Amino acid sequence: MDTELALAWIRETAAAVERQESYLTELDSAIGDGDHGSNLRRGFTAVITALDTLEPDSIGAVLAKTGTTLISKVGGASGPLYGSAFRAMGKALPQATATPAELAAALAEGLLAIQQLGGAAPGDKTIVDAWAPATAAFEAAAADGLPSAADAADAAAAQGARDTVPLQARKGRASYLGPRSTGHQDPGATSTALLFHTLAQVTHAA
Amino acid sequence: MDTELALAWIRETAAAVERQESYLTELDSAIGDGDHGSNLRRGFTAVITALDTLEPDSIGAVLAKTGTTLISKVGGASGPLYGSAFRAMGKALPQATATPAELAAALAEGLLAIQQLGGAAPGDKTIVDAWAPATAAFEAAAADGLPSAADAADAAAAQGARDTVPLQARKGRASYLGPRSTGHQDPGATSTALLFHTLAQVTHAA
Amino acid sequence: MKKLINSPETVLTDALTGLAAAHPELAVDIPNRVISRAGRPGRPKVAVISGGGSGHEPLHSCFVGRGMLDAACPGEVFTSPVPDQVLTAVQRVHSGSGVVLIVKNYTGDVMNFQLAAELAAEEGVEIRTVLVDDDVAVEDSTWTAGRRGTGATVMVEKITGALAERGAPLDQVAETGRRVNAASRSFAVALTAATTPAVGKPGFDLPEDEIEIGVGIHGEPGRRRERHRPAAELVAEVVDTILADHELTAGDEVIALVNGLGGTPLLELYVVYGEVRARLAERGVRIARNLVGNYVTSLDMAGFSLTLTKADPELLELWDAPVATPALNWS
Amino acid sequence: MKKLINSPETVLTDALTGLAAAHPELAVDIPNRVISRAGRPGRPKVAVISGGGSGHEPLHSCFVGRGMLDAACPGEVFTSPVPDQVLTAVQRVHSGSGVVLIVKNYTGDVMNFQLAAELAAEEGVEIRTVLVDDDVAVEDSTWTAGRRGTGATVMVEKITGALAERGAPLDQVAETGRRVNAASRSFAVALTAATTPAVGKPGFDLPEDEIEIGVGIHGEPGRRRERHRPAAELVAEVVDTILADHELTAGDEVIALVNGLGGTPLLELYVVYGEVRARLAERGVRIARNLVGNYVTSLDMAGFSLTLTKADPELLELWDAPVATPALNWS
Ligand SMILES: Nc1ncnc2c1ncn2[C@@H]1O[C@H](COP(=O)(O)OP(=O)(O)O)[C@@H](O)[C@H]1O
Ligand SMILES: Nc1ncnc2c1ncn2[C@@H]1O[C@H](COP(=O)(O)OP(=O)(O)O)[C@@H](O)[C@H]1O
Ligand SMILES: [Mg+2]
Ligand SMILES: [Mg+2]
Ligand SMILES: [Mg+2]
Ligand SMILES: [Mg+2]
Repeated sequence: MDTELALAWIRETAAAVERQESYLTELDSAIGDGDHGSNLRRGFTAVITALDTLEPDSIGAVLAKTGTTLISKVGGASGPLYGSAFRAMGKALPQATATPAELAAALAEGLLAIQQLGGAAPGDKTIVDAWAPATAAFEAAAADGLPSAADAADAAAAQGARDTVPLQARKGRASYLGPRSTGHQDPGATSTALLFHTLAQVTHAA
Repeated sequence: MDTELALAWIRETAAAVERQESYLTELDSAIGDGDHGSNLRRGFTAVITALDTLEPDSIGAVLAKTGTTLISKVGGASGPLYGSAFRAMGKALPQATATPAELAAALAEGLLAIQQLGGAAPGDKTIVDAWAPATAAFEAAAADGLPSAADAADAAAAQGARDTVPLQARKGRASYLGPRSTGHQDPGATSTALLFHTLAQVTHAA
Repeated sequence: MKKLINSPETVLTDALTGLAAAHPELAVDIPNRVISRAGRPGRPKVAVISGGGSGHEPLHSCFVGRGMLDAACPGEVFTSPVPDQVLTAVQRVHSGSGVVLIVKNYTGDVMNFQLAAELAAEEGVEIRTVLVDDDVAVEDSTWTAGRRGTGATVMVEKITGALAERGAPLDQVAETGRRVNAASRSFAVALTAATTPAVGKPGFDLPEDEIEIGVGIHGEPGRRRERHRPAAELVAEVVDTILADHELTAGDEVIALVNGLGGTPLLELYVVYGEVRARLAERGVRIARNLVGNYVTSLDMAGFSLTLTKADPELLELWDAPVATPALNWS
Repeated sequence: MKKLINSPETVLTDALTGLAAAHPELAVDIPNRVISRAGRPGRPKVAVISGGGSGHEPLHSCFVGRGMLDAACPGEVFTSPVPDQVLTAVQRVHSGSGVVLIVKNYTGDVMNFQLAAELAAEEGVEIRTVLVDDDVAVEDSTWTAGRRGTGATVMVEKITGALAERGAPLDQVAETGRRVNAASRSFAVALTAATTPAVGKPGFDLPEDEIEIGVGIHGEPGRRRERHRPAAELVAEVVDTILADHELTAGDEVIALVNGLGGTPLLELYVVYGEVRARLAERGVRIARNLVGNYVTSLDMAGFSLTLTKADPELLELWDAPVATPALNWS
């Protein structure tokens, strides 16, 4: 990955969030408060504006700016979580180009930040349920090159998101529903899957 | 008419109001505030209770009690109007039995009370539009005996109520609607038609 | 219909029971349906009494207290009180200096208060009636029962109440009340219809994208139906409609009430207030005092009304005078 | 969806514009979304700051003023504020005696305030956080993010605000806030779902005869759905649910809040209050102080919540202390 690819990833993610806004909101209406889509759209719109005036010289600059902007603009649970994750990844990647193994390590830093801030474990029906398997899959496939690793992460994140359907939420707003939270896919895990999907997309386009 | 018949008239009216409550309310929802049915039901329920403990020795006693109870219990526009009408009729009939001509004169007193208090003229889309023709028809047929006079009044009141449909209201709440008040039958004229219908009914049953 | 009530028949009694429990500073006579201040006034003063159908709360019951009403008479939902109630209220609170009855201009209210005023006069109580008729949605007064009384009732009750509290004589209190009414205009827009407990369904059907322009507070339909529009456009029309009927010119000051009809969030009322302020500023009219909130409601109706009262130093001073009621409270 | 707004994107800015215009006693920083008291305090005092998603008005913005909050940070509708906002509020109102942040226990609020607290601490400001988690509808805390913060926020803000106004030190203000929270329990019932401007349709579908028992204030569905019932039955269940979790015994006194969720008429809230009083009286619990009205709303949601705070002389005295804010005002 290089700075350009990092930029492309964030741009593609912003476009995907825009397209998927109402789907994410619909998922959040079922077991939350119906704002996950608009939260992320507001955040990524601001990220695009912020990146437009930035002349980043490293992957880290792109990802850190993404993180701080998300923290400043999203609010809710997803803002600090995604924001901290991107900030942590940015910190882990101060360089202009990164190997798949370095990117894998950065993703793991992102996961750590999410878990440290939110305290969620796998199976709690959160972002973690997509991010954790995606990171693991990426790392396992890192030796096969970036496109393969990204594809593996994409598939694992999608699977992780789908696997949240039967879970009962233990963190976040959905947990208030108790058993009524089962039978629905978690919005945050779904937006994480989207993040890993756009990563795979831009990797192939590059 | 005698005291018994007066009592029967009020009782039958109370029963009819109960049956027609939702119809009257529906009419009042279209061009008013949707309470004419419940207003009259509340009033006549109280009237029945009041009459139950009364041992009336005159037509006037029955009608005056009906009037004061309606004033005390109904509220809205129809309470004072019907209440004053019954009080005026009661005052006009202090006797235990009355001839059709005396009853005609009492109905005219009732009309006068309604018009003095409410200031409505025929054609304003109010109670007056049923009460006025009914009184005229009753008077014209008084010589043919009570049942005939009551039938004539019944028919005239019903026709008067129907004739309010195309009118634009000039008094009461419906007047606020301006031209939008046309095309609907006036609730008050309709309850007046009901009053004259029950009068005809009890006259025949007697 | 889903409502937090026990039954349509008992809703008023049950609400008065709650009101009495919540406000020990009020004397609530539940059987007679009269709310007055607990304790008698120290010295004789003009008594100010109002009343009307229930379903408009906090009007009138929650405006009873020092500096505002002496008593209120709530009728059934959307139905004027009966004369007995008003007479009971008069008997309870008059102290020899006379009584001002504040009556909203609806046929039922006017007649029931009139009958009560006659009965009270027969008992030797001096009565003045102030009729409130501020709703410019009612257009042609020769074809109608005249303008309805709506939001201006708050201004009339507050200002007459303040004046009476100061010991002003009967005619002055009544005259000032009439002056406030004459200086006030209101207009309302409904987004949904109210559902009365007795009827159990909305008073009128309103499609998802339409609104009632010039609606009444009893669910009377309005002047006309239109497509819903952004707040700025809607407010512009409401302000312009009022100004077309109001002798307000650049440099004038007003007391403005942005009133929620019951089902509209406060967040939206503040949006409306911002637009009202901007539109009036364009016309050079300054808002000297304001109220934003639910004051004259129509049960669960969504929408708002705007009332503008042309202000002068005397009215502003009376407006600012201390008031201590459940719904208006300042010192 | 029909709302009195210009657009979902601008609703918060537009409402803040209106709020600023309506309340000159508030300083409204529209771009930074911080509401504070106009003018600085005369002497140093502990600053009390709260915030949360918009759509719950009058919470928190209309609780800024003497005797209550020093500042409020409104987020987007139903979305917690961001750390920058909270930090700006801290910077604006702290006066060297420390800052108490009152945070409702939602994951988003907790994390955003936590990030802000870290930033403020880095700037050398002493910060204490009081978490409000009073909603007994959330049952199993090992399976959840813990209880939500709802109606008790009003009590916590009022009482900490009063204490801070008196010059109490930081830890005492924070400790008392925690004590109020620990003494409070709430439970809510929804008759309809709220519609957020961004989504444009109700957060959940509720059949004509069903209600959500234990609903949240962001339109989170409740514990379960049940058939609608008369107010007395519903209130009995709500009171019993709270008492089952509250160490209240006969002879205890409470501060009671019967709170409208936004779309419920005041008339009905008084019906509810009457039933609450009666049910508590059966259990020997006396209501020492009460509030009945819309205080912690959920946009246009119909329904109510009940909050009971166990009272003691100290809390009652602080409750009674003067307060001057747009939504709570007494002296
Ligand atoms: N403690 C947590 N750890 C990880 N993810 C969480 C946590 N709490 C919530 N989430 C995620 O946040 C998502 C909701 O985000 P969003 O709707 O934007 O915020 P909010 O719940 O404040 O409205 C949930 O679907 C869940 O995946
Ligand atoms: N001035 C008036 N004179 C005669 N009848 C009137 C007058 N005003 C109203 N009415 C009658 O009263 C009826 C409405 O009664 P009701 O619904 O009980 O009272 P309200 O209009 O106060 O709700 C109208 O349909 C009309 O017939
Ligand atoms: Mg959400
Ligand atoms: Mg009616
Ligand atoms: Mg009526
Ligand atoms: Mg949210």
